[in-house]
Formats: sequence, C-alpha cells, structure tokens
Amino acid sequence: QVPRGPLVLAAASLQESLNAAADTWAAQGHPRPVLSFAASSALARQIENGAPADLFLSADEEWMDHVVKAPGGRIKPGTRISLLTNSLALIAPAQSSIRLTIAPGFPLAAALGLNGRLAMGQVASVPAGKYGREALIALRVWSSVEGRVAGADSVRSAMALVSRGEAPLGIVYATDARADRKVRVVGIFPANSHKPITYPLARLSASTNPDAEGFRRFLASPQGKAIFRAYGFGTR
Amino acid sequence: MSFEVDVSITRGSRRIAARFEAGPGITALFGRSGAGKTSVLDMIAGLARPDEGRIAVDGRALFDAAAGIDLRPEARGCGYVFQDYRLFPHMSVEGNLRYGWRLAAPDARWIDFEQVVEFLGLAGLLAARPRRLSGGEAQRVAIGRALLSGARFLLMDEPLSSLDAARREEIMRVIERIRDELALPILYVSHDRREVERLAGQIVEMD
Amino acid sequence: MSFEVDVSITRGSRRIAARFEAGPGITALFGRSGAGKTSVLDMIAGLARPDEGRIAVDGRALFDAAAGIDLRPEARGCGYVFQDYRLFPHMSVEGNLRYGWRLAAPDARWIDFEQVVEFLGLAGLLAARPRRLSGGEAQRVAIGRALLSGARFLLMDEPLSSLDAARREEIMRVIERIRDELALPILYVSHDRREVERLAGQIVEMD
Amino acid sequence: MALAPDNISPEEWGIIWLSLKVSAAAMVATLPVGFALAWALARGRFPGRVLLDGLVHLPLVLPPVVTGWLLLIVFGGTGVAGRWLAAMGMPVMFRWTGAALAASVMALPLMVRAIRLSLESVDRRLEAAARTLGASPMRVFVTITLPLALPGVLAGMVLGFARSLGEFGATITFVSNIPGETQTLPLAIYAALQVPGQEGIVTRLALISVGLSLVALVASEVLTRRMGMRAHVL
Amino acid sequence: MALAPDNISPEEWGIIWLSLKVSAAAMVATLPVGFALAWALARGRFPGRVLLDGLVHLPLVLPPVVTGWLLLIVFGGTGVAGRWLAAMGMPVMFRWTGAALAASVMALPLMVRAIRLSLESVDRRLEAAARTLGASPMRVFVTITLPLALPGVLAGMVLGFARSLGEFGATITFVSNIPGETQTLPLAIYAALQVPGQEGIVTRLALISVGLSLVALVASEVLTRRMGMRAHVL
Ligand SMILES: Nc1ncnc2c1ncn2[C@@H]1O[C@H](COP(=O)(O)OP(=O)(O)OP(=O)(O)O)[C@@H](O)[C@H]1O
Ligand SMILES: Nc1ncnc2c1ncn2[C@@H]1O[C@H](COP(=O)(O)OP(=O)(O)OP(=O)(O)O)[C@@H](O)[C@H]1O
Ligand code: MOO
Ligand SMILES: [Mg+2]
Ligand SMILES: [Mg+2]
Repeated sequence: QVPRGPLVLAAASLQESLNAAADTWAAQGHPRPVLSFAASSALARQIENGAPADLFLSADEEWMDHVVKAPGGRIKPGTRISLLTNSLALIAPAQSSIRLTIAPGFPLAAALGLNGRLAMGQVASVPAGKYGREALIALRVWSSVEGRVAGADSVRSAMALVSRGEAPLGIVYATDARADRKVRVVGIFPANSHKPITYPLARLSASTNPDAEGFRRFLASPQGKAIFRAYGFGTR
Repeated sequence: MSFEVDVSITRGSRRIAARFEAGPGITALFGRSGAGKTSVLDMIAGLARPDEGRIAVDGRALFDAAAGIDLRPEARGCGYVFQDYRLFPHMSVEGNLRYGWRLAAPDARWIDFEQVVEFLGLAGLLAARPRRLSGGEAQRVAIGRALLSGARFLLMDEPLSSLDAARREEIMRVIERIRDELALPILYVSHDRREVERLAGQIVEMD
Repeated sequence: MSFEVDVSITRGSRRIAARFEAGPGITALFGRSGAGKTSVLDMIAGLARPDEGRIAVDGRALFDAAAGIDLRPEARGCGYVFQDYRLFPHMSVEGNLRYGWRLAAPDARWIDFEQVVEFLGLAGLLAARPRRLSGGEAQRVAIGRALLSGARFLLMDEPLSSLDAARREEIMRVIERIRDELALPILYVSHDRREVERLAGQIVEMD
Repeated sequence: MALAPDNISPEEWGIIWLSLKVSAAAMVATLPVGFALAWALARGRFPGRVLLDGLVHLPLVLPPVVTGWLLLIVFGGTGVAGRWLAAMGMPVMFRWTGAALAASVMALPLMVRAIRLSLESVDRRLEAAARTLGASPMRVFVTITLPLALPGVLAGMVLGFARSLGEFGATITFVSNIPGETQTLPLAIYAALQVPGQEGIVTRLALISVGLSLVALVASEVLTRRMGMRAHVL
Repeated sequence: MALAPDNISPEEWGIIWLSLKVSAAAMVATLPVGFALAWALARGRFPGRVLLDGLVHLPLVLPPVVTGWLLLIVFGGTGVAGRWLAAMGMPVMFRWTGAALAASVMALPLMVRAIRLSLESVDRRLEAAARTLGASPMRVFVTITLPLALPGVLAGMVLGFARSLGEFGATITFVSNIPGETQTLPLAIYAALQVPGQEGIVTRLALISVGLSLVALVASEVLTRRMGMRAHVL
C-alpha cells in the first residue's frame, strides 16, 4: 500500500499556495500530504477535540494560542513557528474609478457614497475583519464607517461582494486581492496600522505520520517559503 | 321526460352502457351488483364523463357529446346520495347538512333544515363528527345533505340500505311527498323489490 | 351456549349495554339505527373494550372484567364482516381475501379459496384494487375475507345490505351451510326481517 | 437561570426580534408559493413536472453558500431581479428582506414536500361530492381540500419556520452579516463560534433559538389538535 | 457537453462516489431511527412528547456549524460517544462515517416529519380489521401500517438524501474537509469557491449535485407510482 502523506489542517485562504507546496514536496519523492481546508476556528476546535491530524497552519495566532492552551497539550512543544505574513488591501471593483490614499483620516466614508457598503470579514470573528477594524481605528476612520460594514463569513465572500459590484469597497488580504482579476487594489494599509498578520504553523501531539516533521521543515525552508512568496505572502 | 339518458363509458376493460327515458316521478334503477348503476349516476351528476351520448333532465341537456355540452357538476343541480355517503370528515353533522344549503339560491330551497333534522332523527347528532356516527346515522346525514342542497333532481344510490324498517318507512313517506308535491325527478337505485315497487313509477333494468 | 354476552360501554355521553345468551346456530342482532349493534360486535371482536362485564363464545371466555381476561383481537378467532367493509386499499382483491387465510393454522381453515371466489362471484375481480370495486363487489370481498380467516365464529354486520336478490339468496345458502355443517356460532346484524327470520334461530333485540 | 428575560441584553433582544421577523416573513411569503408548487406537483400532469420537482429541491441539494451565491447573482444590486425589486421600492440587498428571501428559498422544498404529501392523501371523492352540492372548484378548494390538507400545511409551516430560524449559509453569503439589519441568531452564533472562548455566548444564543422553535412547535401541535385533523373519512 | 462522463476527472468521480456513499449511508442509517421517532410522535402518548419533538427539530433550528460543533464534542476523539465508537472499531472522527453521521443528523428532522405526516393519516380501522384477521401488532405494522405510510417514508427518504447531498456546515465543522475521506460535493464546491476564478468548477460540481438529486427524485416518483400508493380506503 502507498504510504499516506501527513494530514495538514490549514486555513482556507492558503488553498492555492499550500497545494503548490504539497505538489513540490511530492515531486521530491514523498507521499503527497493530505490537505484539509476550512475556517481556522473550525480546525482549531477539531484539534481541541482530538482530531487525528499532523500539522495545523492557522490564519491567526489567537486560534493557535487556543489550541496550545487546550487541556492535554494538543501541540508538540517547540514545533510552533510563525510561517507567513500578509498585508491588508483596500479593494474596489476592477472597473471602479475610486482613488484613495490610505492615511490617517482618509475620506473612506465619502468614497462609499450614499448607500455603499464596506465589505469585510466579520469584524468580530474573521481574522481579516479583525485586522481591518484595527487598522481603521488606528487611522481614525472606523467610527465613520462602522455602520456601513457588511460582514462576510470569509475573506473570499467579502471579495465576492466587491467583485460583483455589490459593495464599492472592501478590505481583504493582499494575497486574495491579487488572485482575483475582477477587483483592483486601491491601496495597502500601512503595516503599523494593525498587529502583524502572521500565520502560525505547528505539529500536533497526535501526529503519527513519519513524514509530518519533514513536511513542516520543508514549509519553513527557503524553498518552501519561496513558494508562498510567489503567491504574495511575506515570510520571516 | 324527466330523465333522458343514452350514454356509455369504459371502465377498465368493460363498457357500461345505459339507455332509457323516464316519465315524471321516481325511476328505479335496478340491476345486479356491478352492473353499472353507480356509474350511470356518476355520469348524470357530472362526476364521470361518458365516452359518448346524451343526458337530459326535465328537458335540460346536461351532457351532449354531439352538441359539445358538458355542464360542470355544480351547474347540474343534482342532489346525490352517495352509496358510500362521502360525508365531510372535518365538519360536524350540521356543517355537512348545511354545506349545499348555503350554496343554494334561497328560492331554490324546497325543504327546511329543521324539517330534515326532524324526520331523519338527527337532532341529537348535529354537533357530532361523521367519524363517530353509526352506519345508519351516516346514511341519514347523507340523505339530508342531498335534500337540503336545493337540487332540481335527486340521485339516490341505495339510500336506505342501512336503515331499520321504521326509519325506512318514515323516509320513504318523505320521498313520496317530494315526488308528489314537488314533482322532482328522482333516480333511485335499490335492491329491494318492495321498496322499488312502492316508490317507483317505472323501473329501468341494467345488465 | 354459543354467545354469552353481558357488557356495557360508554360512547360519548351514551351508555350502550347488551346482555344475552344464545344457543347454537345464527343469532340475529336487531335494533334501530344507532342502537349499538356495531358497538357490541366491536366488543366481541376485541376492538372496543367494555367498561365491565363478560364475553364468552362456545364456552371460551374472551373477556371477563372480574377475572381479568381480555384476549387480544388476533387471539379471539372471529371472522368479522365490517359494516364499512375495511378492505385493505394497497392490496388486490386476492390479497385481501388471502390475508387472514395465510395467518390461519392450516387445520383451522374450513373453506377453500376457490370455493369462496366462486360462490361470491369474485373470479373476474381477483387482480382489482378495492378502490374501483362497486359497493356490492366490495361487500362480497369483505365477506370472503372473513370466511377465509379460519374463524371460530362469525360477526356479520349487515353483510348483504348492498346486494341484489339473486346474490343475496346464494350467499344466504352458503351461510346456512356454514351454520348447519360446521356449527359455527354466527352473530348477524340485519335490518331485514325476512332475512333474519329465515337465517336466525334466535333474535336479540337491542334498544 | 441564565436565560431569564432580564438577563438578555438589549442587543440580544434585537437579534431575537430580527430573527423572528425574518423567519415569520419567510414562512408567510413561502406559504402561497409552496402551496401552489405542492398543488402543481400533486395534481398537475404536465410536461416538465419532474424538472419542476427537481428545481424545488435545489436549495436542499446545493450547499447553502451556493444558493446564497446564486441569490446574489439574481437578486443582487446588479442582478435582473434585484434591480427590478429595487425599482419597485423593495430592495433586498443588505436588507432584512434579503435575509427573509434567503430563508424563504431554503425553506421552500421542505414546505412543498409536506403540503404535497397531505394533498396527495386528500380523498378526491369528497371533492366530487362537494361539486355536486353546488361548490365551484375554488370553493371546493377552500372548504374541502385545504382543510383536509391542513396537517401538511401546518407541518410545512413548522418545518419552514424552523429551517428559517437556523438558516445561515445562504443568508451570510447573500446579504452578509450586518448587525440590526441581517444579523439573525445563526449569524450571531457563527460569529461567536469563530472567536476563541465565546462558547458561553454560543450556548446562550443556541438555547434561545431552541426556545423559539419549541414555542412554534407547541403552537402547531395545539392547532392541529384543536382542528381535530386526525379524523378520517368514514 | 461539459458534463459528459468522460469529461469528469477521476478526482471528481471520487468526490461523486464519496458523496453518494455518504448520502446513501446517511439515508439508510436515519431511516429506522427516523421511523421509530415518527411513530412515537404520531402514536405515542407519553410525557415529554413535545420535548422529544423539539429535540428532533434541533438540527433544523440550530445553524449547521453548531450542530457540527456539538457532534465534535460528543463524537470527537475525546468525546464519550466518540471514544466508545472508536473502541468498537468504528471511529467516526475525520472518517467518511463521520460525514455520514453529520448528514444523518441533519436529515433526521425532515425524515421524521414526512413519515409522521403519513403515519397520522393511516386509517386505524384498517389496522383493527387486520387484527381480527389474526395478525399480531407486529404483522399489522409490516403489512398494513408501513405500506400505507409508504408515501411518507419515500418522501422522507428523498428529503433525507437530498439534504445529505447538500450538507455542508455540520460536516466541515465535525470531520473537516479531507479529500478522499470527508470531502463531499458541497465541501469541494466550498473549496472551489474559496479560490477566485474557479466559478467554472463550482458550476460543474453544482450541476453534478443537481443531476444526482434528480435521479433520486425520479426513482422515488417511479416507486410511488408503481406501488399505486395514491389509493384510498373504500
Ligand atoms: N377503474 C375501473 N377499472 C375497471 N373496472 C372498473 C373501474 N371502475 C369501476 N369498475 C367496474 O365497473 C363495474 C360497475 O361499477 P358500479 O359501481 O357502477 O356498479 P353498481 O351497479 O353500482 O354495483 P353495486 O350495486 O355493487 O354498487 C364494476 O364491476 C366495477 O368493478
Ligand atoms: N365516540 C363516540 N362518542 C359519542 N357517541 C358515539 C361514539 N361512537 C359511537 N357513538 C354513538 O353510539 C351509538 C351506537 O353506535 P353503533 O355503531 O354501535 O350503532 P348501530 O346499532 O350499529 O347502528 P347502525 O344500524 O346505524 O349501524 C351511535 O348513536 C353513535 O353515534
Ligand atoms: O449548511 Mo450551512 O452552510 O451552515 O447553512
Ligand atoms: Mg353501486
Ligand atoms: Mg352499525
């Protein structure tokens, strides 16, 4: 029987890049890792409840913290690293002519027009939404747009609202924005307007696959990081 | 002519045909079980569509294949006492009795609610649901419902089969009065020779 | 004693009571519509529970409130011809006829399927669904089903009410043979005095 | 008790009220459409019946997000139906009416099935009897068919209401999560589930949902009982 | 035509096969439970009936992710039932059996309602008649009640199958999104939806879902027709 690759639980927004990394790894003669993409929250809860998986690549540190603190120690000590970074982009439909310079007090509300909505991940829960709100607060425009936010269940849904022209503006990760030709990046939020956006990777204590550690190291290797950079992520 | 019937209908692989003209009064439809009596009544009531032929009552054409006439059941004005009663299970006995009564034009009504309740002995049952009625009680409600609908003619399919002799006698007397005083055409299915001989002016045999 | 019955039951606000002992042969249950005849049959069959009293057939206690006996319907061995037929709509006529037959112990069966089909005139209807049967046809199937169930006694609730004279005569002859050759106790509800006088050894009046 | 009314915050009351409004509107709006479809499927003999049946089941078979996505395309501000509705003064995009629309679409197949099941068990011979008594087809429908199919209609309403109360995927995809406008209970629950340590809030809100649906259930049982709908044809 | 069988990749065939397996297993597993519950609710007179009714409706009322979360707690690797099942050699966590369990739970209320509706319209007098003919309660159930309630059972199976085919929220929350093991059609669709520009794949997979459900629908219609179940009691 063909040995199975390690089971990797990963945030849905990493789908293309991680698949590319897995392909490269497999091309080097390893069994291809099995990738399960879902919301970081769902994956973290699965781990907390004893999921038999090998690696966890989360879209935010909070959920990784949660798993680390879970009773019974769900993470192998010393295997957690912050693998990737990302930045926040303000986007508009491709055909939109909106021009804005992101700076403290910039006229975001006016740019939304009379009825326009600002599409984001839900600010209470979706990581991209949380970062977005933080940035808008730092730039002192949050109070003017707070009532205008349409909170989507994922970054991708927020982006769909913009690319379909339902919302004139939206906030998503820079990596998402560059993957969709129907949206245009209006500007990138200054890195100091929000906490660093990082994607932590760790190996689970339930991990039994002999290839798990190897694949984790591969992802953290220069070769692995190069793949992610090709999709617009930053690395450390 | 009260009833002019010349019809045929296909039931499964069987063909049921009937042809008769009846004068005023009560016409008895006689025939063995399965001969097609109910089928004929259904065709006259407009519940089954004859393959061909013609049906008229009191000179009024209800169905005429050649002339393209096919009145809808509600336009035919028949008071049909069904062999299987067909009481409305979600209404009280009173609701059943008044169903056709409410729909009849006031001047088409020829019998009172109280009258019907009295001679059918339904006074104690008005609030009851059909489900708990005895066989004979249900049959009496079915008769009352048809009489109260202000019908221009009656179709009665073994209307007294589940009743005791005394009730039977009483109801037959009412039917006779309807026949004599109102001159309503009545088509009457029964297996009881004596009943038929007493009531009916003419007998149609089916086979 | 074939039937020993002494029961009462509450139906709504009414109390229905019956008390009789009957010798061998056919016992007719007579009474006006709504008197409680079907209720008595239901109690004997085990479909309605008497408030109190005792029921025995051929000396075998089916119900005895005092002794705590209450046989389940399927253990009573009655062949019940229901006033409302109750044919199984999802089975063919043959399926209906054979339903009780299949469940009866082979040595409890006292009549042949072919025999029943023949004297009830059901040969052409075996494949039919009950829904399309005429009133009389359905009644004959109901009779056949009860006869074929290998019953120890029969309860017949107006079994011939929808049948023509010829059929009636034929079936009565068979019932007479069952009475005479098998000595099966039969409780027979009918409104027809002549029928009753011809068949029944004794008459129980209800009121 | 954690769920005593004075323990529920004004914000939560707002969410409860919105959920009830959305679910009730969805149920009421779906009913005539659902009944008409059930009728067509139970009684109609027309080409494309099976196709229509399939279409009705669509929201059940497709993942809710896809349904939401299709709604977005058709009823969004740039969609055909969306522009038409907006022009009629009834915009649905980012509105509670849109949430009701999503819930309505998701509830439709359940409602249609229940009603259809009851319609198919209505004895046509009773309808025929009513016709002979002078009732027009329309009156037969109102006085005979509808009351006899009532158990199915009620069951369909309960299913539809419950489904609407729980509807999440299509709603958030179509009209997103806007507090006070489209944030129904499931959306609030989902938001809380995505934040570590908010299990308490999740449980609270879920219990409220369950409470609301229990009330609806009991009401429907009482109605069914009162109407004595278990009766059969003699 | 884009959906001709030879245009479907082996990977997609795998997803289709898995979806069918999960949905069929869910339907088959839910049937006896659903029937028993429908029976208890239709016929039973016991304290707590309404509560049981409410419990059955739970998966309908709660957002699917909450149901998934509850399943995770109870049937997960550390949950009571999960450990027991694993000890019995039937682990569900991250297995296709878990996906079937999730689908099963989501389908349950729909199945129960449909079956209950039919059971309630079975004429008890026919059951009584069968008893007098010598049939035990069990045999009456099998030969009379069950066949007469068949339209509801079939409707419940169709609803359950369709709901299982479309089940997403509870599944991904409970057993994740593992290709070849738990990635059913809706999860694959979700995955495609997460990547910009894959609308073509989404449409393809959605059409496949719809096709599968249409086949199930047609099959159920044919069955209902063949069994002549529209008949009434004379
Ligand atoms: N759909 C059908 N297919 C085949 N045969 C049918 C169908 N419907 C009715 N029949 C047959 O047509 C015949 C006539 O039925 P009908 O009810 O008119 O008889 P009837 O004279 O009223 O009998 P009864 O006195 O027993 O009520 C019966 O033999 C019946 O079995
Ligand atoms: N649940 C109930 N509540 C009130 N009254 C009832 C109930 N069930 C039956 N009855 C009444 O009990 C009486 C006896 O009914 P039963 O069916 O035994 O009469 P029967 O002698 O067979 O009459 P028939 O000759 O008309 O068939 C009837 O008046 C009926 O209305
Ligand atoms: O199954 Mo959903 O996507 O949470 O309504
Ligand atoms: Mg007849
Ligand atoms: Mg009786």
